[in-house]
Amino acid sequence: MSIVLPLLVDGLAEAALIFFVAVGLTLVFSVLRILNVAHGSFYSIGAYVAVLLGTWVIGRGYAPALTFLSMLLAAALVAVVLGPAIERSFVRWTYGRPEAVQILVTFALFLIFEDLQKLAFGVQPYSQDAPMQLLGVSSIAGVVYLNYSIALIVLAVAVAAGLRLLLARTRFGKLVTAVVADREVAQTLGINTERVFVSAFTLGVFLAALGGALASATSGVAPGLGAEAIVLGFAVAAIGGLGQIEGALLAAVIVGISRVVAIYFMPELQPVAPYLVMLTVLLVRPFGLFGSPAMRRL
Amino acid sequence: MQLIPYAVAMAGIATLPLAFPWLSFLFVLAIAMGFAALGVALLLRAGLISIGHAMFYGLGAYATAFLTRWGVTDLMLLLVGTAAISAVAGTLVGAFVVRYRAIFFAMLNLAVSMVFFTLVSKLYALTGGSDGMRVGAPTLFGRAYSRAVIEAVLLYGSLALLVVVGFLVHRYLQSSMGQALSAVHTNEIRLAYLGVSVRAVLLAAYAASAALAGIGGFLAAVAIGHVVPEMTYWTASGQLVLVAVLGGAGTVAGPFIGAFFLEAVRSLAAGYLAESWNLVIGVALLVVIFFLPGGLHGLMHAGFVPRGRAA
Amino acid sequence: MLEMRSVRVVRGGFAVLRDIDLSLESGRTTLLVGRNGAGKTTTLRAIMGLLPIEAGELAYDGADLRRMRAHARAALGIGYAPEDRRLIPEFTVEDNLLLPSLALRLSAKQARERLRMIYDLLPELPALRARLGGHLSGGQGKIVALGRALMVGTRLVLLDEPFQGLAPALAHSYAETLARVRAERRDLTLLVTESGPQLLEALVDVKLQIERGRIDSLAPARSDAAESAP
Amino acid sequence: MSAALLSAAGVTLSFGGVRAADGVDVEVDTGEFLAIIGPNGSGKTTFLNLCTGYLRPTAGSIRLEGRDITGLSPRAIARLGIARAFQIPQLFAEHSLLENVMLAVAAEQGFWRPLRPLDRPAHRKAALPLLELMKLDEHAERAVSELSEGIRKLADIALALALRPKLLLLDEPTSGVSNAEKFALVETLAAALHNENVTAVFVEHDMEVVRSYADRVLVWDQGRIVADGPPNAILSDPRVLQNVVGVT
Repeated sequence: MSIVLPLLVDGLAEAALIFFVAVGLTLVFSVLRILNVAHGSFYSIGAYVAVLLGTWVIGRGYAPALTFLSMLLAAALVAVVLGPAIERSFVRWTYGRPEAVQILVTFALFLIFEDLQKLAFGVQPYSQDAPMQLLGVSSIAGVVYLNYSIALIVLAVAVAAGLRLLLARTRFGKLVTAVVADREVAQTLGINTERVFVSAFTLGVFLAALGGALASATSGVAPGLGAEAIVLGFAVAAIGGLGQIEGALLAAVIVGISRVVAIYFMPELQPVAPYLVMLTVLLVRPFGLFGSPAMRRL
Repeated sequence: MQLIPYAVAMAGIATLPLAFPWLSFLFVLAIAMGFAALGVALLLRAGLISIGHAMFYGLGAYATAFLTRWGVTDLMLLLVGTAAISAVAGTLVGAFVVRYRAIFFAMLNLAVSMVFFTLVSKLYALTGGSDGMRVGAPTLFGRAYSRAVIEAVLLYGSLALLVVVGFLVHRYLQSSMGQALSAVHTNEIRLAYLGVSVRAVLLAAYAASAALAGIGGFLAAVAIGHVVPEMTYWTASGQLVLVAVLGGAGTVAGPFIGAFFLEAVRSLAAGYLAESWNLVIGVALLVVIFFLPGGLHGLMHAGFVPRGRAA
Repeated sequence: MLEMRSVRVVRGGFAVLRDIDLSLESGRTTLLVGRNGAGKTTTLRAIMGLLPIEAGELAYDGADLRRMRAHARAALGIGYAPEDRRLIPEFTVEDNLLLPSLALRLSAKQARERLRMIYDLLPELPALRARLGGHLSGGQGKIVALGRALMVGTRLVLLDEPFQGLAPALAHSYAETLARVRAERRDLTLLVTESGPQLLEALVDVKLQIERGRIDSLAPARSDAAESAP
Repeated sequence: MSAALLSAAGVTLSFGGVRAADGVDVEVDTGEFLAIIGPNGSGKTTFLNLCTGYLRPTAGSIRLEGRDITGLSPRAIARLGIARAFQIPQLFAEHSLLENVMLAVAAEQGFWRPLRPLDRPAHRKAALPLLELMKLDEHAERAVSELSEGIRKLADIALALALRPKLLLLDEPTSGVSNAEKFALVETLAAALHNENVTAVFVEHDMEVVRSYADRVLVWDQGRIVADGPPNAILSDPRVLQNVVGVT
């Protein structure tokens, strides 16, 4: 028991980071109906920018607490700079085209981003530890936890709740819901769908970049981070059911726990856990936990 | 059917290495990748995108490495063995994944391949983990030859294989089973209402595509002499889709054209942009997708290839 | 108020609309009849901006509609009710009705006024306001879709096959509703498509026949149409 | 067991409180040309979907020549001899009309030969007469995406006929076909069915077509069969006229 609990916290903290990727992916998919392979790049770019900003903050001797702000700022920066630009150019071009083309265009973007990151940051790992050190540890019943891990879990739940509120209560959310339900009718009701697409895509980029920024405080940032994030994000999004926010949250938790269980019993195979969960879930529920099929009228 | 450009290309592949021996290796690698991409292209005809076929490519490669470790070194036996192993694996995986369509098909292939990737990279005792495995020196009809001879055998053998297998796949695509692939894409329901098992159509294609990828993996393994887990990582699968579309997924020649193009870019980029050849490939892919809807093959024939259904 | 001149629309390499000339006069009801596939729905969709117009002119009060995207056309007061209702299933009826006011950024006061007007015109609706869009019967859904189109279409409303899928009794009551709207809102311009046009005879001013992507014959439906028009 | 070709007993389908089929009992005899009429949403197409396995009834059973086919897949049912044509023609858009029919012919004659071309003399020999029969031969080499709706409707029926079915179900064969073409189409269709000795059930909105061609009419309303009889009797029933035909 004494080992399971800290592992669980670790697993859930990791799940929280994957959740940020998966929920952005799922959001973009449900609004734009595009599976964005380049989404993982936003995660890793967010991480790099956060480390750069964080080290700058510390290097200038500002209060370490500001690194939390700098992580948020990094995510926002990545979102604002890349989101609209990518959606308006490449992604928009693929609307209404075959899925193979959509996936390949975003895959091409992913390849380009991967190498641009290598060119910009090299291959050596970057890291920052100020945020984690600042929050310290707490011990409950003799077991020590990283407070940062707990903060991540809380933040993920808060983001899920916030997104739900955003979609259910705000004007933007209602417009998004309408566009998801029926793109065409939404236009005839006066909804500027292109603006909704840009906003949703940018929000997705922000969530991925935020995940990366937060991750940069827990582990090193090096090439390959984005590639790993995107496949995990896919798995979690698929388990939850594409387009489902609560589904993504639940799926992230299941994946997190399954990794903990794997670590406990067969640490070598821990990386397989998410995919085995995905295969099992899709075998039983072909459209994911919260997904549902669309039946064609004959 | 215009055979002349193909004949010229074949002659080029056969003779250029005589003048530039280093090309031989590149050509074999390109043909290897072409086989795997051809497998991906078969499924693309049915509108199914596999982001996991590097698994079968890797399976063929690892099967070759294991077989040589266990003393099976004859090239013919290795070819038949790896093709059979991949086909069986394709049938097993296919039985599961061909029930799914669109994004879900793509992601399930991805998931299965990631499981495979993790297994080969983590089962250190068996596969050497991320260090990979050495492939034993191949023999031919029970005799060992020098590396130079083996290289020549590989080049001309893979060319012959390309012709024979290419012809068989061409015939398959003309058959009712092959034509049914695009019928699945355009109207799966009507196909079922004709009493045809859509799953059987797709399963046959999936097994064939796995076997093709496995053959590619076998060629690559023997040519390189070493196999590593990265061969099966999802980005390698993405690259196979890329090669298939780059060349033009509608024909047998397309994926091979794509593969030769990619190898050419890779070796050119290696000189100047060793760290950023992905970038070059990404840009090339975007250019092809944006400006050449029929892929490179379509460019060569300057013919119109339908872009598929615009939803 | 709306003019189509030599409009051509191509779908999948095939000209669905070849040469459409259509002119709607303010305050009139125009009926567009024709078989399935003749181009009725395509005509409405082209007006709404859901399909690109390959050639020809489309003007609304003299402004070139072709340069405006669909949502901007809605903002001009053109409402559209597609054939198959297409309500937002997870919204209540009232939220479905209010969606356009949200999209068009109407003030709360304006939105309330329009909603009240819709409720007055379509007295079936207030009782349904809290029901989910996905939980309505076919007939109810049609009325909500009409209400939603009226919410957007302050000046022009396009109704695609309003009776399609309605049992005869429901179709009659829908036709009566439409007649009431017509009587209350004399300034409203209506363009209605229909394959079985008997139900609308009484309220139609102009009847057009569309055949193979062309509008063939123009015939006034009622001899008194000219006198009753303002 | 009766000698009926198709028999439905107590067939019911309910979802979300709606009964799209509500205890349907009906028998179709060999050689009949049976029309189904009724208002939109009364369950006509649903009945075809139930008979062909696209939908699974929540209660009741459907038999073909006495054999229970309830809950079988569309593929299995097609193999047992029920073919279907659709309201919206379901064709293979990337193939020519001839290739479409040859795929259907191959489905009937033997599909699983990976190295034998689809376009072979035996397949042409079976497909071309069918196209002639449906008066489609001049369009054989054209891509189906270029064909007009009326031609596509006929092509859709040709695909179904290529299976040499015992029973053919047709969903609104004349919808989307102009008045001028309508009777010619049904005439061609009736001749083809007679020629091939096929029993057919067709959903139809045009009462003239029903009156002229059907042997028997089923009137559908709210998931039930409310009248069943010869066209003349049915189409002079005032109740039917008001509820189905919409005459007041």
